[in-house]
Amino acid sequence: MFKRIDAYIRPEKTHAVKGALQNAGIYGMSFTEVKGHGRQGGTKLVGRSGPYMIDMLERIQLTIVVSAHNVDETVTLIQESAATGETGDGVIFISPVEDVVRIRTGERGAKAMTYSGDIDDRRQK
Amino acid sequence: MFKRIDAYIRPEKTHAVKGALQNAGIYGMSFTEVKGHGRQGGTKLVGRSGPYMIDMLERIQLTIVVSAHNVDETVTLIQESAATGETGDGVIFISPVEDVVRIRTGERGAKAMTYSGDIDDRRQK
Amino acid sequence: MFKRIDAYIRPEKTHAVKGALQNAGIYGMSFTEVKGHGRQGGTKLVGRSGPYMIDMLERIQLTIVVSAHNVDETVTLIQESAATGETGDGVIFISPVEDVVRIRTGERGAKAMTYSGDIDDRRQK
Amino acid sequence: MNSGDTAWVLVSTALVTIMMPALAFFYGGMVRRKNILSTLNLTIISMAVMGVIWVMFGYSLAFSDQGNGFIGGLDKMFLRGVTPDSVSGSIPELLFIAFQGTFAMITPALITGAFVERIRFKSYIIFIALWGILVYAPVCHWVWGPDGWLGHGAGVLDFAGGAVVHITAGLSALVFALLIRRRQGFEEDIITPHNIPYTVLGAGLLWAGWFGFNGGSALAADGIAALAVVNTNTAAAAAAVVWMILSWMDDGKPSVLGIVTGAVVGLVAITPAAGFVAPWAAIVMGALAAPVSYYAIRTIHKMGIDESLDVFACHGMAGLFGALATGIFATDSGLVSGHGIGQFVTQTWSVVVVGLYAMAITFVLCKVLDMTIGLAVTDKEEQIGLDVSEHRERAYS
Amino acid sequence: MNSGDTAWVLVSTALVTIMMPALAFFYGGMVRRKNILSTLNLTIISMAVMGVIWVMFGYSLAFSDQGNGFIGGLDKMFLRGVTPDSVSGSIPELLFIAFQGTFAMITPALITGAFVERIRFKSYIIFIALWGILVYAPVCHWVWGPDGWLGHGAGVLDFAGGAVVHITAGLSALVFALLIRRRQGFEEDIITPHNIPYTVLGAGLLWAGWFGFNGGSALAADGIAALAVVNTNTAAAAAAVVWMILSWMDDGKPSVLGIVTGAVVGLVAITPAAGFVAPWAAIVMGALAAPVSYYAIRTIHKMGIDESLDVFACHGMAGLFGALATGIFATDSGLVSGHGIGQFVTQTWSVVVVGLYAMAITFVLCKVLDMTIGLAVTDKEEQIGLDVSEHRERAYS
Amino acid sequence: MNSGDTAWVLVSTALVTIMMPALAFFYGGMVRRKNILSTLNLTIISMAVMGVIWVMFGYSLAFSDQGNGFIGGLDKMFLRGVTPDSVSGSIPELLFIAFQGTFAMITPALITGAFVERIRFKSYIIFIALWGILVYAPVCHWVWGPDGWLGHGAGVLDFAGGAVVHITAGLSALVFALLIRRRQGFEEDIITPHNIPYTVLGAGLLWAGWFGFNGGSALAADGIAALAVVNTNTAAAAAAVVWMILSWMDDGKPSVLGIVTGAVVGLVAITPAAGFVAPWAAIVMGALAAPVSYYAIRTIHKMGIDESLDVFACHGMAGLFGALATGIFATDSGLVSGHGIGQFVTQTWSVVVVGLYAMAITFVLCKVLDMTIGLAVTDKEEQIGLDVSEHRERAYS
Ligand SMILES: Nc1ncnc2c1ncn2[C@@H]1O[C@H](COP(=O)(O)OP(=O)(O)O)[C@@H](O)[C@H]1O
Ligand SMILES: Nc1ncnc2c1ncn2[C@@H]1O[C@H](COP(=O)(O)OP(=O)(O)O)[C@@H](O)[C@H]1O
Ligand SMILES: Nc1ncnc2c1ncn2[C@@H]1O[C@H](COP(=O)(O)OP(=O)(O)O)[C@@H](O)[C@H]1O
Repeated sequence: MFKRIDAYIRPEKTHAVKGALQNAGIYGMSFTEVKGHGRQGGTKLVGRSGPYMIDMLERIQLTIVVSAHNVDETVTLIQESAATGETGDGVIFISPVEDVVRIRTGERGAKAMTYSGDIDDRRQK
Repeated sequence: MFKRIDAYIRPEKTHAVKGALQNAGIYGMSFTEVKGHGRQGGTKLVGRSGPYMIDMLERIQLTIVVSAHNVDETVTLIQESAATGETGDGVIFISPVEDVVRIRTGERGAKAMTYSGDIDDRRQK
Repeated sequence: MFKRIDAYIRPEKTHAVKGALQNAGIYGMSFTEVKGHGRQGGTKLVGRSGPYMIDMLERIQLTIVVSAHNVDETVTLIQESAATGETGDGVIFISPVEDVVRIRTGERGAKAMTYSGDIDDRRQK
Repeated sequence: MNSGDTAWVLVSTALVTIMMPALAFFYGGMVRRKNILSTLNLTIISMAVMGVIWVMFGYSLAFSDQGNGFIGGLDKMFLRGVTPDSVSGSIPELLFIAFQGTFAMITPALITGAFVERIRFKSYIIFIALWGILVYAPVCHWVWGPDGWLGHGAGVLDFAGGAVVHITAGLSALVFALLIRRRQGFEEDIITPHNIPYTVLGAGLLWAGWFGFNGGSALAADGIAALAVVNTNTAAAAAAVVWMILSWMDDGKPSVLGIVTGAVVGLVAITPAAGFVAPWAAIVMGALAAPVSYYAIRTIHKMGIDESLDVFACHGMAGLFGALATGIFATDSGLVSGHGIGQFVTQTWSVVVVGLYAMAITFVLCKVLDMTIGLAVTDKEEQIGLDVSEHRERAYS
Repeated sequence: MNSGDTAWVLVSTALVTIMMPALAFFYGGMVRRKNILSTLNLTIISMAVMGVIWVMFGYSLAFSDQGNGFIGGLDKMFLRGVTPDSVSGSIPELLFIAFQGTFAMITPALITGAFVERIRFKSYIIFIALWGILVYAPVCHWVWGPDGWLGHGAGVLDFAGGAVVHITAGLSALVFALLIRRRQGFEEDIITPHNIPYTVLGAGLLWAGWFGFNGGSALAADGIAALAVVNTNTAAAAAAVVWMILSWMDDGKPSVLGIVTGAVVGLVAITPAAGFVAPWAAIVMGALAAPVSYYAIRTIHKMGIDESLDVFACHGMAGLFGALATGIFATDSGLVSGHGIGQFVTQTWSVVVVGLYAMAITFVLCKVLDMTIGLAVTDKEEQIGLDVSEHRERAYS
Repeated sequence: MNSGDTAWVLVSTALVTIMMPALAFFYGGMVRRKNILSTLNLTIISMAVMGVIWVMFGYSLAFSDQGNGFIGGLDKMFLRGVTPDSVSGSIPELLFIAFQGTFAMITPALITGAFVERIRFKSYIIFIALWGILVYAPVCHWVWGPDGWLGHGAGVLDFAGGAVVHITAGLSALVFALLIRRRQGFEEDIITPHNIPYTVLGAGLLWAGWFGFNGGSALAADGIAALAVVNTNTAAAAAAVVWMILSWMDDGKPSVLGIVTGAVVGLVAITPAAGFVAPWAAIVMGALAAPVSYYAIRTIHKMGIDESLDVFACHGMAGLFGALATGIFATDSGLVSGHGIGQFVTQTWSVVVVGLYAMAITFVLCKVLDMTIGLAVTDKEEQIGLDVSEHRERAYS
């Protein structure tokens, strides 16, 4: 019914991704600063005694829970706005979410997920 | 069998939520600093050249893995202790967890989840 | 098909765990700084007016998404390299992941997960 | 006019000014990150507000000789009549004004440690302006004014402000803390410093700046200034060592926050005595001041008083101790040099008078502010943090 | 040679040197964390490059009397002929060289606020070297040189560098900002300061260091130096208070970043006037400088110009204001003391000349650098951050 | 007694004191966040312990003339007999004591860079106390004592502590690093600085403070002090520029950490020569010191020695280089001014003697401490971090 989308993106892409999602009416999301390691070997930094490799790079983990029917659109938006074409662009993981509770109201499930003006709301119009 | 509960709460509520859970015998949990975006549009800050909007607010992501039968109680405790009634209170997501491993002992599954004095232990008494 | 492994480990073990995983050909992973609370009650710090207890300890959350058939090996590697035998070693959670997308290429599923030289690649040889 | 003396007091003015960002960071490191800008700003605004007031009429109230033993006249408002050629001792009067002005700017800022993380900024700004006028200026006049009833009159010794600065600030802090509500979470001990390195930086710069504070109070570049600097350094060092030992014994490990607190306490304690006692006495005074403040902190805390950054314990108690010890160790008049108990008695009753006066005025100011604007922000504002709720700013991003 | 004067100018040299890390942190706090090292380094490298150039030939160009009214000779290259016994007024010439050298080191660094977060380091280093030689040294000679056509010739008053330092830097900053591309995200207002406490620390140390900047410019430890210090402190305080009020009224809350910006603006404005005006005038000048820069910032921002850290508004505009106000308030020649409009007129046309000259040279330098090396890094480098892309370093971990 | 000289040395005392928090932050920025308080504290405790020891008997051992060429007498213990009227040259003896005391306080702190992130605090505190007494005080006496066999006797030139401060500290650091175990992870190159801005702040304040260190060593406000300040500034600037070029060539980008390291190396190198050489020679010395330390760092690192913050390379090597170069460039006795090789020879053997002596004592101290208390914490304590394991504190939250 709901899916959790975790995207690991370049920090400098955060603004673009957020913009793309919001334009599409996807509002709820959370950003976490992480250090990532992947296909990209790492990067060379320079210290006092010369260069050294850093193999943990700064990445932003973007977590969005959406209704199942919005997964594809969301993933596509993220993938397109976050890609540069170079190693290190990151990955997106999709996993199941069983229920959603809105803290303010205690509402559960689909009700807790709907925003006025969000992607579903727009579709209906 | 296990569920993962991810709650995005206001930072100033962290202490209250932690207290409520502990009183109920729910001990294992992890807190992450995130920036969130949701129904709440953002907040106005003031810089040198005047006010500007920040649309990413500081939130704490609280992650708790519990046995399935404790989900409802846990969620209720979080929801009640984290709510202020104003936009921005946040959301709780419940997702499936298939297995649990305790690093210290290598134990798996239910065994890895039980604490002496925790919620289940108390129930039995 | 894919599993997400979330391990909460001691910060000082990060390097060892990362090394163990890489030696085995497991490359993709993300690290997040969290504060954790668990069986270990906390630790005593000293302030100006005497000692006080901290009940949230620094932990590293290690998130790795792997193909289902690699879960056991990955979990064992983490568990062994992160354990000290003392309370506070942490836990590992395994949860389902339904799909994986590589941002750079847009590839999905198994294809998005394979690295040349990674654990699966090595097995084939 | 002596150019060497002038040079030294000019620099001392700069050194005391450096103490202000130093104090701001000393305090700022101990609050939570959501209140760091608010805390820094309390000191900065004290500089700004008192800086203006001092020139307008503060200096005149404190140092004009056209008043009486209790308060100066208003003849030097806006520094009327003071020219670059006006002289005060061997230095330009304008320099005396500048140097003394820095004391007036930093003293109210010392109090801020009492109420960080919940003070309503509007109340604060009114408080310091009035406190500067009603407490600082008169007490300064009593002790250092040309015809002050305590200094000139009764012969109280206060080299660089044990009474004028630290006792007034420290005791006012206690009163303020008793009248403003405590911080949420204070009871549960969950308020932890967000950046102790800031506090260490502040303490380090305070240490150096204090050479200007105490040494500059000689108002000359001479042997007394040198004595004051030696004593200042020595007392800070001794108090830091003793504090380290105390925390090591009590808690099993030597606390860094404790060590730098010790250094500051040593600096406070030697302030009234800096130019009056011998270096060996500075060791003794520093070494004894440490336990005085150390146990005061723990006592206040146990009593459940949220005097948040221990201004009373560190400035009030160490200032009181230093003022009394001056009566004991002063080379020219103290007990141990065989001059009898007279100076000690004078020191004692005078600090009681100064302390009570500061507490009384602070009490009235706080009560009035509490009943009108309110001393503290709301609970919710406190939870959000004063940086956002009082200033709409975030310190870090 | 007077040892008191020498002592004071020695210290002033150290105080101005403290202003350089202070400036670096004042600016550094306002950039994003990915650019902090780059920003700090812009100031540090200005110290290094100008420090060497000054001894090589900068001092000679600025202060040798073997040139003409427009530029000094090259006879003092590598300080040839200057010995510890050489005297300049009542202090060693070597000390005059050191003190003036710190001005030459900090002035180009002021400009850096205009183009942080996107400047190409290679271009920057060439720019400041040439700017130091082509703008700073000549203007310094015009105003302060032994036979400078503006100071010695036309009687322009510039106590500590309103024109020489702040107008040259502030107006060059504007030109530079117009010629280099804006930062990505500037339009969307998403560039937020990463560490405002750094900015407060910087401002606090600048405040104290400025006593050396302005007070040391008396080149003696006397009543004028004291006057300069009193005025410096007072103007800073007044401007901080007024800025607080402005931001409180406009935005509902008093901004801490605003308050410290106000203090710096007050310091800038009083610079040309510090030893020439009475303390009451320092209050007025500080109080008026605040709105000048305050509205300048908002105007520049609204015009869509990414003059990133407001060097033009804070240094250029406040420097201009201060230079003109000197013609109004100067005790010995200003308008309000009844000396007619003469000084004001001189001040006016001279700052126009200095401003236009600095802008013209900066324009040419920027254009040439833009066409050759490029002024800004690539978009991608900017996104990654200059610390990594220009220095292969990470500030924090 | 000259008030101008007194003013300048008073301030120099404050400036050297500012160098101590500066040093703490210079070092602290380069360690990991879990060890920042520990690292800062190493310097603070050196201030405290040596501050007390200096007054107790350190000064007497170093400067009393009642001893012999190798060590002073104990007649001035607790500064017995020294009054505000006692004079040393043209300044109060108390001031000489204070100024020299700051040198004794900072020198042991320099060594701490060698063993940060693993030193056992208890061992450290014993080490510095003994090192201060057994190495610093005697060497100080040899070189600067009234009848010291190196300075007064052999005519060694050491203006502000090339041998006394930097060679003793730098060579002791090397020995210490060889005797304490390396940090875990040193081999894998995974130990990265946690806050380079702290290091930049430290370097900036060190730069300014060094004017007091070197300039104050003239013990007068005169042309020699001015010369020392010009040279200090110039050498720092030149070394920073050269280091920038070296790192730019080697690694493709100019390193900010490298640039500020270069500045500090320039400051070290000029220290023994500051008042003896001409400014052009300061450029040469700064420019040459940079590669000396630059390649020393890389060599030591390649040899697998974990001399963690490069004290040997930056202080030892640059100190040695500076001491030798003094024999070459000294205006009154050096090689290039045509005074033959005599001074250079004296410089050479004297620094060898001082270096060997410091190394020998440090070796014995370390061995004894290692066999008793242990030099390093346990592996587990190191992993947890020294802030928690040695002080039960957390720097940030
Ligand atoms: N299997 C994985 N599990 C968790 N995080 C991953 C995984 N693979 C990649 N990541 C995250 O994605 C980031 C980018 O991955 P990387 O392989 O470098 O990108 P690319 O696929 O473009 O080569 C990593 O730094 C890490 O944070
Ligand atoms: N769909 C979502 N996915 C991930 N995080 C979310 C989502 N919706 C909300 N959040 C998190 O919850 C926080 C509060 O959400 P918000 O919508 O502002 O609260 P409210 O429901 O009370 O209006 C957000 O800042 C964000 O961190
Ligand atoms: N149920 C849980 N949900 C989420 N995180 C947990 C849970 N249990 C433990 N953790 C994380 O693991 C860390 C270590 O757990 P702890 O119980 O102290 O270890 P141990 O099992 O070795 O006693 C905690 O600090 C927390 O971050």
